[in-house]
Amino acid sequence: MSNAVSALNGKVAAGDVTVAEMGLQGMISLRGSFDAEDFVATITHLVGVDFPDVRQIVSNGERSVAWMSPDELLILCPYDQAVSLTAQIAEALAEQHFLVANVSDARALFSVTGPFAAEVLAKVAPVDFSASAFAVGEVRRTRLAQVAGAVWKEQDGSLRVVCFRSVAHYTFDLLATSAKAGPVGVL
Amino acid sequence: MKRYSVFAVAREGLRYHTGWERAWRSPTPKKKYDAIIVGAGGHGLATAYYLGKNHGITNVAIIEKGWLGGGNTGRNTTIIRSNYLQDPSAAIYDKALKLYENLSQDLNYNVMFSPRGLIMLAQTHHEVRGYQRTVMANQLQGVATEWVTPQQLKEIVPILNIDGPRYPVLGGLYQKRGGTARHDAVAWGYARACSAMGMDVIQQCEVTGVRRDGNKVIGVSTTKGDIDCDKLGMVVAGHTSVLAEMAGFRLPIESVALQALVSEPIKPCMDVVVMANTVHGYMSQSDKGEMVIGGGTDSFNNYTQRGSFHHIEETVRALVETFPIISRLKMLRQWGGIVDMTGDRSPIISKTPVDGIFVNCGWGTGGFKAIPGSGWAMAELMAKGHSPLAEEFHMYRFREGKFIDESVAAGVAH
Amino acid sequence: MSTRLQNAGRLIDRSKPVEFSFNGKRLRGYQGDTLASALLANDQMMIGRSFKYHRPRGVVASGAEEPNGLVNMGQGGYFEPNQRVTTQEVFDGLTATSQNHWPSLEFDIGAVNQLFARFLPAGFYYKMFIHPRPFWKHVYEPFIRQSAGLGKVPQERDADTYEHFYHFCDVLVVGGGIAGLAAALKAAKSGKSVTLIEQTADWGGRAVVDGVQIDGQSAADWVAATLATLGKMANVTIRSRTMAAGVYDHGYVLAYERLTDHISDKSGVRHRLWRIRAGHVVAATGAIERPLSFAGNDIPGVLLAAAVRDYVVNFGVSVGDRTVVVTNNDDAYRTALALKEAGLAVPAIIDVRPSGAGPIGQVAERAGIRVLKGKAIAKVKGKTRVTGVQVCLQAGEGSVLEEIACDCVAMSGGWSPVVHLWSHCGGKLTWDDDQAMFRPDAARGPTGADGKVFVTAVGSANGHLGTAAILRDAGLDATTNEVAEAAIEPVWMMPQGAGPKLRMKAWLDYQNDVKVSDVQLAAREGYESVEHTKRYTTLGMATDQGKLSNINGLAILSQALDAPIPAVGTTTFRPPYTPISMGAIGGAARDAIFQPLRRTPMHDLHEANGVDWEPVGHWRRGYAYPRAGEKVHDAVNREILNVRENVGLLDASTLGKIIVKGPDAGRFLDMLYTNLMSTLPVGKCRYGLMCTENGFLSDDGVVVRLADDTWLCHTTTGGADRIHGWMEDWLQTEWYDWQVYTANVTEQYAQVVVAGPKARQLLQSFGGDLDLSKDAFPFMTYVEGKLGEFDARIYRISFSGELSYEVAVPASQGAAFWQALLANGQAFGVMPYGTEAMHIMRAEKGFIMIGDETDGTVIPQDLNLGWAISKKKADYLGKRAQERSHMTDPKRWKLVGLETLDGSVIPDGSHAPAAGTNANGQRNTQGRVTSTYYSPTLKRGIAMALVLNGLDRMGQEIEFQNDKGGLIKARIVDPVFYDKDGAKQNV
Amino acid sequence: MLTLHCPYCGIQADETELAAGGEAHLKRYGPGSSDDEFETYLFMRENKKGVHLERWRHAYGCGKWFLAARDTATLEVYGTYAAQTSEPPVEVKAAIRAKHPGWTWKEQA
Ligand SMILES: Cc1cc2nc3c(=O)[nH]c(=O)nc-3n(C[C@H](O)[C@H](O)[C@H](O)COP(=O)(O)OP(=O)(O)OC[C@H]3O[C@@H](n4cnc5c(N)ncnc54)[C@H](O)[C@@H]3O)c2cc1C
Ligand SMILES: NC(=O)c1ccc[n+]([C@@H]2O[C@H](COP(=O)([O-])OP(=O)(O)OC[C@H]3O[C@@H](n4cnc5c(N)ncnc54)[C@H](O)[C@@H]3O)[C@@H](O)[C@H]2O)c1
Ligand SMILES: Cc1cc2nc3c(=O)[nH]c(=O)nc-3n(C[C@H](O)[C@H](O)[C@H](O)COP(=O)(O)O)c2cc1C
Ligand SMILES: [Zn+2]
Repeated sequence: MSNAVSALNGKVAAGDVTVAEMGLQGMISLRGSFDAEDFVATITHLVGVDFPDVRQIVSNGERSVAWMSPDELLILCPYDQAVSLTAQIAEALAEQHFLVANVSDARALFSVTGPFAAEVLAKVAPVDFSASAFAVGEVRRTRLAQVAGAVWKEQDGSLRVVCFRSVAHYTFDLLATSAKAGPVGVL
Repeated sequence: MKRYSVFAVAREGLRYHTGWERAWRSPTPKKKYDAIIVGAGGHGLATAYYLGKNHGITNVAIIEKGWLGGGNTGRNTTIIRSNYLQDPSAAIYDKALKLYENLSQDLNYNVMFSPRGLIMLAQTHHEVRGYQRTVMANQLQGVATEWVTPQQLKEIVPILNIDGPRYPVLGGLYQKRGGTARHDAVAWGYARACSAMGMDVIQQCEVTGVRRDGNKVIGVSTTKGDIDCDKLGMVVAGHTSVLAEMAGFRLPIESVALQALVSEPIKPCMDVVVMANTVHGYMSQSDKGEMVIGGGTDSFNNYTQRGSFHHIEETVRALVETFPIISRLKMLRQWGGIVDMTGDRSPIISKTPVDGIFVNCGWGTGGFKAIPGSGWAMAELMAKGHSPLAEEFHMYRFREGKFIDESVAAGVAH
Repeated sequence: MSTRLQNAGRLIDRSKPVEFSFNGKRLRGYQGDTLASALLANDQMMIGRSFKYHRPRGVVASGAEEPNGLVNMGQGGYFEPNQRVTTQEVFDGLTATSQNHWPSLEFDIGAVNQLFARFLPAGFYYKMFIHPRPFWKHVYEPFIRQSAGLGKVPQERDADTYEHFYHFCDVLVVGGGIAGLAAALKAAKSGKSVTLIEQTADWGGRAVVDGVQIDGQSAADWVAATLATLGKMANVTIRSRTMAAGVYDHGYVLAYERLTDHISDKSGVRHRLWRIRAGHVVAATGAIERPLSFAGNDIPGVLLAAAVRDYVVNFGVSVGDRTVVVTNNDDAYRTALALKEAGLAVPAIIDVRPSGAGPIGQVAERAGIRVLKGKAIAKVKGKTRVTGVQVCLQAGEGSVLEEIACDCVAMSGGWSPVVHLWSHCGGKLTWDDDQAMFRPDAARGPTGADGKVFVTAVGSANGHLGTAAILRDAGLDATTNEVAEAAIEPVWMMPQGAGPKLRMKAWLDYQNDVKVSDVQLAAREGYESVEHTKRYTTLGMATDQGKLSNINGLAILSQALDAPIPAVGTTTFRPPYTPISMGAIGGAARDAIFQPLRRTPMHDLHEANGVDWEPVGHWRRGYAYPRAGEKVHDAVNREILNVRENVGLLDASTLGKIIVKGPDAGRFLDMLYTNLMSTLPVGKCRYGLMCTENGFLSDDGVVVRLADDTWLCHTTTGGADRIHGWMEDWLQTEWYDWQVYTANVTEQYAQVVVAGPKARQLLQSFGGDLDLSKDAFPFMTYVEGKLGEFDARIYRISFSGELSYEVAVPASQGAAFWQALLANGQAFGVMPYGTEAMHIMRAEKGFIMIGDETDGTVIPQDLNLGWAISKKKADYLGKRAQERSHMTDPKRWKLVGLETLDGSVIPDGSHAPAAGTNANGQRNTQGRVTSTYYSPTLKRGIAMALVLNGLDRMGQEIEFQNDKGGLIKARIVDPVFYDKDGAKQNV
Repeated sequence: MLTLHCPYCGIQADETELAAGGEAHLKRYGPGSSDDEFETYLFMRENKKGVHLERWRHAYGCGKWFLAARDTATLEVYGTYAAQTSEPPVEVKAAIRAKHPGWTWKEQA
């Protein structure tokens, strides 16, 4: 584990809006039937946060659960908990049809913070990021220019972006370029 | 028909061009024709022309729902080449190219065929191998193509960025005989020649039904009334499925939008056609100076002649990387056409389940270059019942598993 | 002469002079000037040359519709051809040069074309240059092409940056005239989110120039107040210098914001392309004045009447001292009055209408202006500048009644609503006979996703010309100071009976030199459709897209055809409204972010190691690792020999890794692969093939059974996403009652192939809890545990024929693992090897490669892979397809090995010719190579090929093409060239 | 530039977030089927100028396939619905018939 390095090792592009890769982040992909008996209870219990509604992300600070699709969740936790939490989930759901995979190393997580953070994203994603359309706690899987990504709003002026590890450089450069180009003055 | 020549123009010039005849007549339909061609695009008109010229069948009507040449023939990026990989393709496209080389004289209409050369860039190792395979195949097919190095490319196309950071140019497949032609003139030239042979080009007349007697075609219904015929050629590109449904059969065709755009005109800067297939874009400069740019197809069925803008964006992005100077040109106009895509992206020239009905379609994104060859083969098929050039392009090849797939050599169809 | 007036100029700031240059001359203007107004202020009337005849050209308009005023702008990386002077604002340091002439604007050799104009009518080239044939290619076309084009070619890479922006709103209002402002206000008050854009720098459109009054306020005050109100509303977004370029399906609108074009400081983003999704689009885009078609209407100094007014009112510029106004409607009288007010001379208003204008006519006459009714211009005099007009009767053939000296002609042929945005997506038009204009047909608007009309045209864009009517149309009831106007009298040719000589000098399309006579010729020759006429004459195809010429042209056509105008119809309106930069379309996607470049966790280490990259999809894979001074191919050979003798490392992280889990997973994989996967024991690996439903081989890879209900499928690099999508497609849409989940975990792992006789020793040197001995860890199995300090899953599989392991570690540990392998491997002679070495080694072993042996037309049976096709299964994807007649044809070419007799290498793509030719005269063939290499192991050329009856021809000779047009002899052999019985991989 | 409503995420997805998948409600024919059946299944598309039932994947979003009833001549969308069904839901059929009164679905024809 001492060898583990995140995709960009915490790279930062500082500015009015700062783009930062957030280092190692535990991420678990879980597929299963949300209606199955005890599924929701098991997950809320093991992860320790409420079960998210459609397109929502629920967090307790350290851990979060995001709705990814009708049968898929993304669970966020500290990097060093991911292996054991994955195992715990697997064990707890053993009687059911499900799939859980530790994907911590397959992804990169970014923060985009600053007064026009939402506009930085609006330059690259076909999503309405206006306050009324995209609230804190909503997660949106979408296209970031030419790659797939997921975005949620931590709070006003602070967004989180997840992408695949192999395109972390691209996503970082993309966001940093958008940020550096300055505000549009709309959102 | 009054012949066109520099002398005729001079003579007419002296009388303010008041003496020119109509290029084609605008007749009302007769009751019956030996053959009806539906669709006055390049392929339909060429079919009619060669029916008359090669087979002496001149009691022919070409029925067009809009204005002749207004389909894909009037909205394509005019790339002409014959460097195809598969034998049947190379045969028909090279036949077409050879006919193009003399078409202006043949039709007495300057179609401005411009054999300025065509280059397909290889930007991955895979493409290099694919194009080398094509060069080798072309040798045996009697189609002259050659492989050119990046340095040679830079000399032929100075505005090309050969060491782009992303896809350095590793070489190119060069067909010197390839080039462009004036698309509208091809349709007009054929229409004029057909009309001169006594054929009827009937515009603003939509075919709305196909009439059969049992399994034999007897005519069509149109917005100008019923017209009878012994043989019917359907040559309607994007509307093939609609026509086939009228005749009671289906074809392995899907209609999607393909788009193109032109820049504002600039002074000459690129004397060759360049296709960059890795990044999906191709470009040539028209005789008026616009950069003519073609891109990708939509992936959904569409009959609107409008495509989705993101294809324009992808194409332009790719070409700015390939030809950096165009970044400071402006897009003047964009448009779309409905192209007819088959299951293997190769055309269909075929008899059909209905006696007397023949179909010529599926040219998709690349049939402008084939017009004379396709018309030649289709006419032969309609007149004689078979044609060596059309042999492999029959519509039953899909059920047999006998595909003619050009995409295999990293190629595309335009 | 044109000059700057002492007073007037509502848009210029006289306290802020700027200096710019035109053709090297240093000139002065003011902030707020357009380049057009600034040039005119400096008496630069002639600005360029026309396309075909190189006629002198000066500005004719004052806005986006301008066809003539195009210049080369800027220098170096900021150079741009064809900039429109009427929309380009001046700034300090601007440089511009005129276009399309040689050697100079004033003296242009190309102008000789004018002498031959008579022999160069529309479409002349279709009738000429036919004989002798070679002349077209070698003489005529090169000549035509040399003279083509307008602006110069940029020479340098673009120095500017661009960006995109996604925007959403309930209502998008396009146009900042009074109609747009009123419509925006109405929508905003209803609580909707509103975005209002205007292409120019300022607001108010024509009303502020015309001195209209709205509810007792001057238009300027009303505009300022309305804008201020809108500016304060939270639900309103307002942008100037932002042009709606196109309206696309489902409410998608492209808007083009110009951020630095008007200032000296070019450091910021130049253009921003807005991709707007609007619930509704309001097109308040105004109307454009039409020219009149009289002889000499293209001579510099002939302008639209409203443009002449704009130059005076907005910029304090007089186009001429003596302006003759010629019109068929009342609006142009405003120009005459504005000129008078500015102290300029208006020798006459020539009004084609026998009864003249409404009340404004008397105002003009009271102001001392001569109004000539029922009259027309026979001809404008002058060469590079107007010197006078010849007056005639509109009803006649052009006999000159008198000549009036003047240096400017202000013409107005009426107004055409700007219906582009209405029409882009299919909105239909209706011909309004009274107003002589096409306007939107409200009943047939463009429809959106819900089938409802999503564009509304308002104001003059909707065909209303009166201020009150415009405001009412936009939702505002207001009182105005309007007076009644007399009806327009459509005039398409001036004079009505103009003979051929005059018609040859009456321009329709200024930029492309299309004249009335050209359109008439097109009609005469049968190019009857307006689309034919457009394409035959090039009418409307210039950079202004016929904003001025189209209506006049089609009216001429309709007269020539004796058909009503609506029956002739318009040509198709296509985006963009005015040209937009390619840079903006591409946006920020350049250099590093041109396309995503996918990197493995070891990417940077390879880079530092001098790797020679190969693009594979968006990935970069190491093709080879040449050392300083070493040629790439020498490196490849070295890498191969090292794997064969010692141990090599291949970064295989890009291979797809998909987990398939569930009670029905085995059944599912049996459908997906040609062979059986459900029977694979836990802990074991099996090579598998996948076909498309069409039967063709599409991917291959090793499948691992991780647990009773869990498999891990390896795919090719290119296959990872494709195959995952393919699996989901079948699971979601066909077998949705099967219980299977998949997860694409490709990027979770860094995967390294450790291959070579010393591979085991190298891995063992890491220590850890794994027993890697031959017996404990046999071929085609896997183990999981600690390899040294690394969390590893190791598969014992081989693609090189050597003792080989594929080691997967979490991607975050990949770089460290690679470095540890290099460090620990020193003792064993370890070297990284690239994809080319991998390719060659597998070819030496006779393993197929997706993309080499397959190309989308090859089925497994062609490759003798029958052993990987289960005979037991009733079905798998592709099975039915493979039963078709051509797929079972014994004549299908089969995979064999080739050894050249002389040891040389057969070139890539080589075919084996066969005797004779086919029906189309092409040489027959009997095979082609699929892979061909120099094998450093065997020290000779080897190849795989698909050959007719190949399997029956073992040992026979066959000839393949070499790269010099000749042939190479080769022997057909078994494709396994190296270690046939697998002794080396099974140690 | 289409937008389609993803029935799973409930968002109006941009065309660039979606992947098109051709005609919907095809019946798969495997081994044992006739040449005709197989050819029809794999190649002979309706390709209607008009109402088209088709497959889409919310590729950049939830990854789910869904079906849409769309008019290829006007691009009007009559409705989107889950892929796990063998025929369009009643409300979608009703929406289609509102515009095309005589429309019948192929399986009912
Ligand atoms: C943007 C674009 C770029 C292209 N670029 C190239 C290129 O660079 N090189 C190349 O070789 N090819 C290119 N192509 C393809 C090429 O344009 C076509 O393959 C070719 O023009 C097809 O000609 P056609 O005569 O078959 O069809 P069309 O020209 O489309 O003619 C068919 C005619 O049938 C008429 N019709 C339809 N239904 C009826 C009916 N019911 N009754 C009567 N008439 C009917 C239509 O109105 C139409 O006029 C491109 C196509 C597009 C759209
Ligand atoms: N009496 C007449 O004959 C006559 C004729 C024409 C105009 N007018 C007067 O002109 C005024 C017309 O008002 P209006 O608001 O309808 O039109 P307008 O011309 O005043 O305003 C239209 C605005 O839209 C902008 N625009 C056009 N296309 C655009 C695009 N694609 N993107 C962004 N902006 C774009 C223009 O720059 C302009 O500012 C009235 O005052 C009317 O009386 C009178
Ligand atoms: C090779 C080629 C060159 C073209 N050049 C121009 C041009 O210079 N100016 C222009 O306005 N349109 C040009 N067009 C586009 C046509 O105006 C028109 O958009 C196209 O033929 C499609 O027809 P439509 O837009 O009427 O549907 C060109 C089209 C083609 C195929
Ligand atoms: Zn979704």
